[in-house]
Amino acid sequence: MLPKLKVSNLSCSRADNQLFDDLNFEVHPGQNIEIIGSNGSGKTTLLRVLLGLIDIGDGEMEWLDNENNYNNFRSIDCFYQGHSLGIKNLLSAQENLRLSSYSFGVSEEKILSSLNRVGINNHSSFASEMSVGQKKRISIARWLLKDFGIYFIDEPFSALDDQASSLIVEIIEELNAKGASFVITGHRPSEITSNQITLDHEV
Amino acid sequence: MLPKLKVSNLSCSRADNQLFDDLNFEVHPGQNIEIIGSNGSGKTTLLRVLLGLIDIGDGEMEWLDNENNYNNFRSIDCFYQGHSLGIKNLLSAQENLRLSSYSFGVSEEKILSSLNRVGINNHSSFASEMSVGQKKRISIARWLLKDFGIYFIDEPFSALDDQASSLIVEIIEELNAKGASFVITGHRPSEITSNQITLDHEV
Amino acid sequence: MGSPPLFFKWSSKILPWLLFISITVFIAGLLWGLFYSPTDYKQGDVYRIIYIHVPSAILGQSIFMFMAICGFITMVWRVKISGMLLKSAAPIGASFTLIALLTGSIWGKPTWGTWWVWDARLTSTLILFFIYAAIIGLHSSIDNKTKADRAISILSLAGIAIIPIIKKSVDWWQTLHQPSTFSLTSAPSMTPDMYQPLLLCFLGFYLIFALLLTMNLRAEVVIREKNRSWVSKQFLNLER
Amino acid sequence: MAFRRSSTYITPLIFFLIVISFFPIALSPDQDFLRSLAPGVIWIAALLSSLLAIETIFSEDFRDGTLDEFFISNDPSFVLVFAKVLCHWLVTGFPILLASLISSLILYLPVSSLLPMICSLILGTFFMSLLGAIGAALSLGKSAILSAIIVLPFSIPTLLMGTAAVSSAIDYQDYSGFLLIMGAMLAIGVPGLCLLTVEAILLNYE
Amino acid sequence: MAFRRSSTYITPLIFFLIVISFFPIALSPDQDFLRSLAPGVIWIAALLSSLLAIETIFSEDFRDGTLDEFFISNDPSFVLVFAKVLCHWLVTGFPILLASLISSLILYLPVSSLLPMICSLILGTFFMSLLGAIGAALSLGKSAILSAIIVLPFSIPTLLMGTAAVSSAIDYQDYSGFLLIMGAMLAIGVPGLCLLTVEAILLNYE
Ligand code: HEM
Ligand SMILES: Nc1ncnc2c1ncn2[C@@H]1O[C@H](COP(=O)(O)OP(=O)(O)OP(=O)(O)O)[C@@H](O)[C@H]1O
Ligand SMILES: Nc1ncnc2c1ncn2[C@@H]1O[C@H](COP(=O)(O)OP(=O)(O)OP(=O)(O)O)[C@@H](O)[C@H]1O
Ligand SMILES: [Mg+2]
Ligand SMILES: [Mg+2]
Repeated sequence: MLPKLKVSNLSCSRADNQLFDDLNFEVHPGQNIEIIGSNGSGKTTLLRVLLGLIDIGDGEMEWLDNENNYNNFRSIDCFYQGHSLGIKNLLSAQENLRLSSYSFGVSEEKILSSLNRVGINNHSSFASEMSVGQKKRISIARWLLKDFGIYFIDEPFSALDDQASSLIVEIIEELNAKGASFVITGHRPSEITSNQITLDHEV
Repeated sequence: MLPKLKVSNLSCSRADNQLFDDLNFEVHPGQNIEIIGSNGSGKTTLLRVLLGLIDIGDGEMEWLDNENNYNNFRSIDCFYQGHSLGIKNLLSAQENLRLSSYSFGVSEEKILSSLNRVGINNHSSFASEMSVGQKKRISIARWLLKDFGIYFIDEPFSALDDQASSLIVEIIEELNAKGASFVITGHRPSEITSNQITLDHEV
Repeated sequence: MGSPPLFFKWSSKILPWLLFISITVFIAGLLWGLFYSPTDYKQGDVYRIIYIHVPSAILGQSIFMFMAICGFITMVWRVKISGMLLKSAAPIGASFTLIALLTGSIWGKPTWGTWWVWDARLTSTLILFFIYAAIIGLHSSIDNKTKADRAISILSLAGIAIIPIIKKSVDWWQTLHQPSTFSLTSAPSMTPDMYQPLLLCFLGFYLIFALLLTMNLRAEVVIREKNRSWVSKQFLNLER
Repeated sequence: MAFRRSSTYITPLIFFLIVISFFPIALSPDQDFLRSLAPGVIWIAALLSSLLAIETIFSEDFRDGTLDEFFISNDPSFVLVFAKVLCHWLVTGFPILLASLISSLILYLPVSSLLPMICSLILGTFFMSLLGAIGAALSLGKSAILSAIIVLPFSIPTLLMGTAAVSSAIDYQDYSGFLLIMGAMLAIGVPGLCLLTVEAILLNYE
Repeated sequence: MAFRRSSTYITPLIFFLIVISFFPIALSPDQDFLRSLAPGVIWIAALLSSLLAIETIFSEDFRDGTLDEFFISNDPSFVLVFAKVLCHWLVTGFPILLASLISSLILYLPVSSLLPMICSLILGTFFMSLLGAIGAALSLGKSAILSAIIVLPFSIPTLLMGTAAVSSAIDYQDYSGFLLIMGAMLAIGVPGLCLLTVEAILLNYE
């Protein structure tokens, strides 16, 4: 099968610091990429450069579009979860999911079942009354709302307990089986099967 | 030696959920308490109740004051680091430390050496240009500015790489040797020597 | 009376009486005032608005003071029910103030030739209304209700300090509006047959306030404590 | 687009009314005097409240990462910006229109001037919301300085045009010219300002 | 107390000046007319800009956890609140005073009224800052305009008193009574409002 995203010779520097240099990798359907590196090595920056949120990279990114041609711009449904989770404090868990699915529309049952899956049972209490880990779980419930093409997840395992961490591994495997790919970051290798890319720039 | 803080029969409930019940522990000089629990089990709440930031606990907290008498209100120099780190994006690393030491005053050398200790060498770049882990490191540099009596640290190990984690363990041991105590939280036992308290409320 | 279930039981008992008495007095006062009191020789029949205008204007202020007292109790002793009282009184006070504003405007059109003038009395009433609006707005924007109660306690406490200052401003301002003629100490300057129905109206308005407050508070108590066992028990009993 | 609570609708309205009532209090309660001030006063209050309301339109989304998702979604971003501003204007600008009706009574404006006032306010406040959005985007994560400096001077033409329209209506003159100019400004402004706003937001990501 | 950048000083100043300049534009550039409006206009602009400036006094500290440290430190919290408001007033209220001097020239105010204007503005803007702090604390994490509608009704007496002081100075009457009342309000306000503000902040922790 063709890779969904081909990255060649990607390099990036920030304030005279070379963060990464000459990165080459491919994201294949159903396969994962794990970006490992220490604090400040450029993991978050790499994700954001891949998604075109910041335009400071040098190199080539080719995305497979619907007709199986490679393109310069993103044509795949992507999901991004950064360090800030995109959870609104003034909305309830359920409303948060409804908000983030406004552009594609999702049934209430799907929202509720996603929340239950990640262990959030108090659907209608405000996110401001949730613990940090519970907010993270709400954000993870959003993975299940729609079949995205590639998930870009920044440090999926942080702020979670062991039970939630193994739940994530399970969910990722499940979504992989449907053809979705994950690009995730972390400080040490995780338990999911993936190709690992190590960023070894030291600040 | 007398314990700095005696907690007896502390219990707390939130929105009809019993978070913890009948907690008893003592914080002795130079010794640590580790609060372990899963997401939403009440770790953050416990820290904030101990510090009097939220007034929803039931039970007794006695603090040792300077004359070795127990008191109902906090009379010890405490340091608290919550999930939000108290780092201002519009200030540089150095200015951030200067700001947080405004009430006791600290020499510039101490500020710089604290920053170097935690591996932040670009003292004058804005915190908004730092990665999440680097901000966390700045916050850790604040532990070193003054000899606090008890440190209450919420999830000290999150968002950090292995090198920084072992640095924390080292710093904690060092401060323990000076008589400081740590009350920290986490999802799993850490490498520091401590008494562990497990919160096993499930949401 | 401090605990919600107790209040609920107690108020269930007196509510029918209160309902009966307040509505009788209220209607009697209004009827007397609006239909059976003499016509004013200067203003004609328009003046009868006084029987609605003055009681509601004065109630608008008394309710605010009542709220400030509740606010103090809520802040200092954290009595739950006084916070609910405060919350339930706010919309009633706002409505009475609004009624005073509206009836005043209606009255102003024939007597002063305009709906509205910017004089001290009128402006201060408008400010009072704004403060009520701020209190209600703040309460509705905070989702945790006990927290919202404490927040509006703070606001009504700050508000009470402002009220006398607003009142004082009459002295520095040109004014079209009647100065106060009623006081508890001196004799009324009105004829008794105009004055007596007005007194009855006052009583009726205060009783109506008590009635509305009790009903609001009961609703509030039930909504707040809907998950408690005593509420479900209460309603099971009622159904039978 | 975004779920909101009822207090969102009411607060700008009350803000507007309070600011309006400041003027008779601070200046003079005289009728004729107030009538001559009224168009200007209503316009100033409308500008200030729509600006104040829009200032935070992006800040929370930026902080909590919702804005990232916004740019990653497949819809063109300037359409999304437009939708967001439109929604925002509907919930804040609209109540202001209502309030301006009430306040024109309090300030003794003649009834004949209500129609041009409402029309010009519709055009004007929407233009202000677009301007405010740029200001908000530029000052994301910073103090309000850029917002204040950039937006307020640009709002002066709107203010001039709007008050001119209302005043000439009071004097029974033709006011359609002013409305046409405001309409034209809006027509150019919608695509232009939306595109600029997208750029301004992206600046914060570098 | 807190380290700040220069933009903090300038923002309210520019806002103030722009709002002031709105009036000749929206109303009428006639000299005598403007002179009669001036005290009220300056006061309204001063109130609005000091409110706008103080609105965010706690929000960032609350979000990033600095406010927690504030309550954990051993100093009594209401003193800290007072210090914070004072600092804030020094960096924002002070430039406004300067600007009001400039604008009273632009608006053709007589020189004799400058002294009472400055005195009353000092008292008034500081009182407004205290009020604004409560509003900011009560509306932490909510919309900015909510805090405005909480605070504005309470600011009306200040506005009344302030403009009365300046107007009576223009008419060569005694204005000290107004200043005394404002001083008294401030004297009661400082401890009272600071305590209430502490309570209001703590509410957000529950
Ligand atoms: C919107 C317009 C008006 C407002 C907001 C208003 C407000 C008030 C208020 C607040 C009071 C209570 C005063 C107190 O505390 O003692 C009052 C009393 C009264 N008002 Fe009005 N008023 C308005 C118009 C009028 C008009 C047009 C008249 C008649 C010409 C009128 C006649 C009275 C009288 C006779 C009293 C009783 C005064 C007393 O003896 O205390 N009001 N009004
Ligand atoms: N303001 C609040 N109002 C009501 N309930 C709250 C509030 N804050 C937290 N809670 C509830 O209290 C419980 C404990 O929250 P807390 O933040 O202490 O968890 P935690 O142990 O720190 O979890 P985490 O590991 O995710 O940080 C959660 O179930 C949460 O939903
Ligand atoms: N806006 C910016 N301007 C300049 N430099 C920046 C900016 N943002 C980040 N950097 C720098 O880029 C480097 C990489 O940051 P990045 O956030 O990608 O790190 P990271 O690998 O995600 O680290 P962490 O594990 O702490 O999240 C850091 O050294 C940081 O100082
Ligand atoms: Mg990162
Ligand atoms: Mg926690």
